[in-house]
Amino acid sequence: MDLNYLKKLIKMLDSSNLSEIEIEEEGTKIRLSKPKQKIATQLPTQIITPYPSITNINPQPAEIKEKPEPTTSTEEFNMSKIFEVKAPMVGTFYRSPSPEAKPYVDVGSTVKEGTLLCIIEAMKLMNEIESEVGGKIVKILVENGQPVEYNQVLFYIEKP
Amino acid sequence: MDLNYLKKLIKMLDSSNLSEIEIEEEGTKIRLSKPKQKIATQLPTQIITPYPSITNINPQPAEIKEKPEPTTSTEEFNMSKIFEVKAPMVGTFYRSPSPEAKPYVDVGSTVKEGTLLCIIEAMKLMNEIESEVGGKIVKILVENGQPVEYNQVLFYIEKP
Amino acid sequence: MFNKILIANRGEIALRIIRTCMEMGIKTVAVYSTADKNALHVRFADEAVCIGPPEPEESYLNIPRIIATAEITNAEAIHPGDGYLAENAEFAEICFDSKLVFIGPDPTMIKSTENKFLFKQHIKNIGLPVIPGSEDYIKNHKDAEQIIEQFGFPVVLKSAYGREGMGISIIHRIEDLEKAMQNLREKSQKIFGNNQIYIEKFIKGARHIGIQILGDKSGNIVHLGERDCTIQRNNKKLLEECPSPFLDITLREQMGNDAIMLAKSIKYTGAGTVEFLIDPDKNFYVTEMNTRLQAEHPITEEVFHIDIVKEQIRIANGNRLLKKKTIPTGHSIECRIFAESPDKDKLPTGTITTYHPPGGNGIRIDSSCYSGFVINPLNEPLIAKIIVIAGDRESAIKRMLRSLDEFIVEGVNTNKSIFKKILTDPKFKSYNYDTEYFETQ
Amino acid sequence: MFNKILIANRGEIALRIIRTCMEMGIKTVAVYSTADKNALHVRFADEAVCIGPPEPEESYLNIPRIIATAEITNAEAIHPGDGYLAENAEFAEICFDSKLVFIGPDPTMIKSTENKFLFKQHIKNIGLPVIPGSEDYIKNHKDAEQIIEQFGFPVVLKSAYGREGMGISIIHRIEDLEKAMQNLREKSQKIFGNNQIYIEKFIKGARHIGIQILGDKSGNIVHLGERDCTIQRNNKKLLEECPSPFLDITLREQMGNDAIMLAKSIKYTGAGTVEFLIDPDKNFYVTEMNTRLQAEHPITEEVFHIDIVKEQIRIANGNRLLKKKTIPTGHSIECRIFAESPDKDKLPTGTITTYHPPGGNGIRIDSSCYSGFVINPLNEPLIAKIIVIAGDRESAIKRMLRSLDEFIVEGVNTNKSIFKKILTDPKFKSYNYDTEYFETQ
Repeated sequence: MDLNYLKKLIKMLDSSNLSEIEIEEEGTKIRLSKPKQKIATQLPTQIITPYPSITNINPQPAEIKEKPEPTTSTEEFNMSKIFEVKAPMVGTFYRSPSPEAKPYVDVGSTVKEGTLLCIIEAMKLMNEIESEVGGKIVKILVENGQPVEYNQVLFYIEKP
Repeated sequence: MDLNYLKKLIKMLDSSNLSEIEIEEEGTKIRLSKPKQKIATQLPTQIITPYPSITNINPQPAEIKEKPEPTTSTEEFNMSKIFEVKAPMVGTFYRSPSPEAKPYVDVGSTVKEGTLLCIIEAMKLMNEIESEVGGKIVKILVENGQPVEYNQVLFYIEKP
Repeated sequence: MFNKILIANRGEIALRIIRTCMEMGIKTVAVYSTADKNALHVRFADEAVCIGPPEPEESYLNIPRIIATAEITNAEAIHPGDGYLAENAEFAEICFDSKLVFIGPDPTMIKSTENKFLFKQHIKNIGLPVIPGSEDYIKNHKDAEQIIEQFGFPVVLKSAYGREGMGISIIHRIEDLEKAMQNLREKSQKIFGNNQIYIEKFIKGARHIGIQILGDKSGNIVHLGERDCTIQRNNKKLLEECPSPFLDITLREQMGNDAIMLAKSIKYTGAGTVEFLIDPDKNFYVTEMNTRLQAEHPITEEVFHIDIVKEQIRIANGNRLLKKKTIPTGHSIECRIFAESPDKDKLPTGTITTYHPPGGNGIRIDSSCYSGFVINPLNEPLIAKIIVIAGDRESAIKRMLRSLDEFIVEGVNTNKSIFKKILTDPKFKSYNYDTEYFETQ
Repeated sequence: MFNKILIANRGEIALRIIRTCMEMGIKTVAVYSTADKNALHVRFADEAVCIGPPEPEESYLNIPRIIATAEITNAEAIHPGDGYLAENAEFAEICFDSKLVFIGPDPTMIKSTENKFLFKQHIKNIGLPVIPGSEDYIKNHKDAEQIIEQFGFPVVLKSAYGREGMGISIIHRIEDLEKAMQNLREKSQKIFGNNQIYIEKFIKGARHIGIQILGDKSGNIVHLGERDCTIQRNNKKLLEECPSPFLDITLREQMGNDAIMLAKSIKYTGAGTVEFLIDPDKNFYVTEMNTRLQAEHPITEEVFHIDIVKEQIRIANGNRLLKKKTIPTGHSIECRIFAESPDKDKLPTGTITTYHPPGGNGIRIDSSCYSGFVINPLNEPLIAKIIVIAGDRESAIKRMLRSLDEFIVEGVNTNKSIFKKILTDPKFKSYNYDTEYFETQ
């Protein structure tokens, strides 16, 4: 397959209003197609996106609404091997038992099932969050002292 | 594959109302298609259908709205050969100059361009409707004395 | 009461009238052009008749087609809505000749107000205040110069048959006079079929107020307070409020009484609006009378707890005005949301993919729009009238801002932002502006 | 005034409160379950925090999660809406302990009304009329028989902690008594965590009236007239109107004064409703007090030109009630449109593909619905509250019928038809019905 030829085909399809090109010649079959319009396009997009998320609460919420929600770059990870540790409650995220103390875990730390990962403070109670899996911490998505909402992803753990 | 040839094909499809082109010749098969997306499916169907039409005004309009509009059966005709005579105005449709007189035309009548077909009475004025084509009357869609709206189909004329 | 009314209009205002008819138990006939097959006024009327192609001259302005529709549907009366044939004396006359009740004033009353210059003479003759100006049409440059000597610049050139903000030209310098006169004459001939013009003093710092009038066929005439229409762009009303922050009880009663006096002088029946300008010293001038339902009528309805369309129909039917005096409460504002073309020189087109109106306490939406609505460039591209009612002006402003925030329209551009700008402008909040609000920005 | 309020509720009522906050310039925090990610209360709040999975116990009823959200967002006050935690004294107490203002009455006031039997004793003790019945809880069959001997059948068994139409059982025959008592005890234990029951005379031909109360922290208490909630199905309110056609000025003032007296006796603050039954001879009985915003509060707002949520917030902030007495005008009706499952035994689910609310004069829509809205079977499937206001009852009925005709909902079944049936029923028009409207059909 001549990739330059293919590239040109892609460009042609991209810049057109077509949804598909199919070519079969001399035993070679090429089929290019664009994503089919999802039903989502029928939903009023201004209604369902974007809403202010806890991760970007700031004093000018009106502005937030205009900005697309920052998406965490996940390209660097093989997500099939990543376990996402999610916040089981609303509260304030702390990486260590006290401001002076060392963090429970860092990027690179190896954890086991049951290893203490962080604390979420809610109603003055310190809730200890333990790991549900063993593996290596490869990313910490929330900064110390930041509020987190239910289901917010806190850590990536790479399973062995 | 001659890409210039393909480019021309894309342009042709893009600027047309077609949805697909498929070409097979001498072992080469090309298929181009546009995204399927009927704008109509996005319309709220209860809003746009069915509305009461002049052809079925009756004393219980609320009922009309529930019923689907009766569609004229056209299966019996080869519509490609049929010329539809449409009402150019709103008014009352008369097939003859007076109640006692014979109708201007009947099913089976042969007409020429300019033949008088019917009268539409509007604001007490009798407007004579002439045929724009020559051919044979194969169907009369409105009954004598019935009100008609703009663009309502009155006659089918089969062109020779 | 009538059994069946034909509505000789389209879109929002046609639906507005259908709604009142539904509540009064009166059957309705909608007329529509082929472009409006899927319109809501067609959907919600009891009967709907296609009357012609999209061009207004062939449909909504086509008198024979509308009269013929009334005949075949056995409608007894015709409501003309607020544009198209609403102030067309000939149409009112043909209705009468066709034994159809025209829901509006008699043709003679429409006629008497059509020529603004002659009507101004009438207003003056019955002793009401008018804007100082030429005693006759302006024939040449000299006539104009005489007036200018008297009042100084700027002056206003007006067409005898001007309407809806058309046929007005403000002159600031003597060098512009000749050209402006010629232009206005040509334009007037083209639009109104008459090139007569007259000249008036320009009232600086003027506020524009309309007084709503209702008159029955027994000679009873009442006024329903004012609408402040001072916020204008290119002499077109943009945002209206009731009551006006500029009026006190005394002034309101004076103007109200003058409006009633004018209406009585022509034995007016139906709903009408007497228009005024008021200068900063609160001297007021009667400028003209609109003999139709106005686009901003809902703010009066909200404050006076009345259905003006219902009153129009009752009056046309010969009923007397209800003696019960309603007590006005609260403050109402109307904003009309239009589709706009990104290219200012082009008419807006396109499909409204999402239409989600605001809701809740004190919000009224008059609209014939829906998700999937297609804008036809041949008609006024109104999306919705937002009307708010609240306890006081400040609350009404906040409520309107909240409504604008909630209103979601996708697929076309709108003029929403201009209203946000006005309503958050400290000048607007303190009512520190006049009819030149936009010119002095 | 508060800078930021957290709304501990979802959907329509949460949006209702957000709208008032927007107009008051108060920032809002919405909480939501994972199922409500695309809800409008989330869309229109200044901040929104996901607090848990769809099950109410894990989200909208979960006190720690809500309090924690208030803490991380620095909200100063919490509005509980009209369900979930609105009448939960423990929640009000925890708010207080967490230095958050609970927008509602003090926990002690909520507590004093929770046990309907004890509160009934209180009502009786301060000299207000109550429905005749047992002087104590019913312990056994004999206790019940004694009462029945006194009043005859039918009688009403009630749970001490009954609410929202739950915990009521009407007994027509002695044979049913034993079983009904046992059933109600078991049900009460399960739902309210308490199995105490008492017994009352059944008031035949009763009308159900609620009097709206507002009390500030300075001890001022006013009433805002009544809401007639007589149209009920399975003891659940279905349609409400204000004013009640059954009341005259004297009765209204008597009941209003009694309601104020009751509220004063417990030093009530905030918005509340004192509920009454009236028999056909116009003897009335105070039955209970709801210490929350009620679903039908908008009809009072329309007639009294007031924003009850705004008053709640002002009162919670320590402001005094405005002395300005509003003059009630017109007649208002509310219908709540719900999604219904075609299979009556199942909870409704599905997507509302088209949502097109009615509009025009005198129509208020309180809704958090939109085209594309997905119904979650774990929550109350409210689509919209339609509230109409018109000059009189007849006009209000016609306006509501017109609104129902205009209202387009596609994708799910609704209960629209039941309202059409009621509103066109001659019995309804002539107010010839009681709380057994559906049972006697």
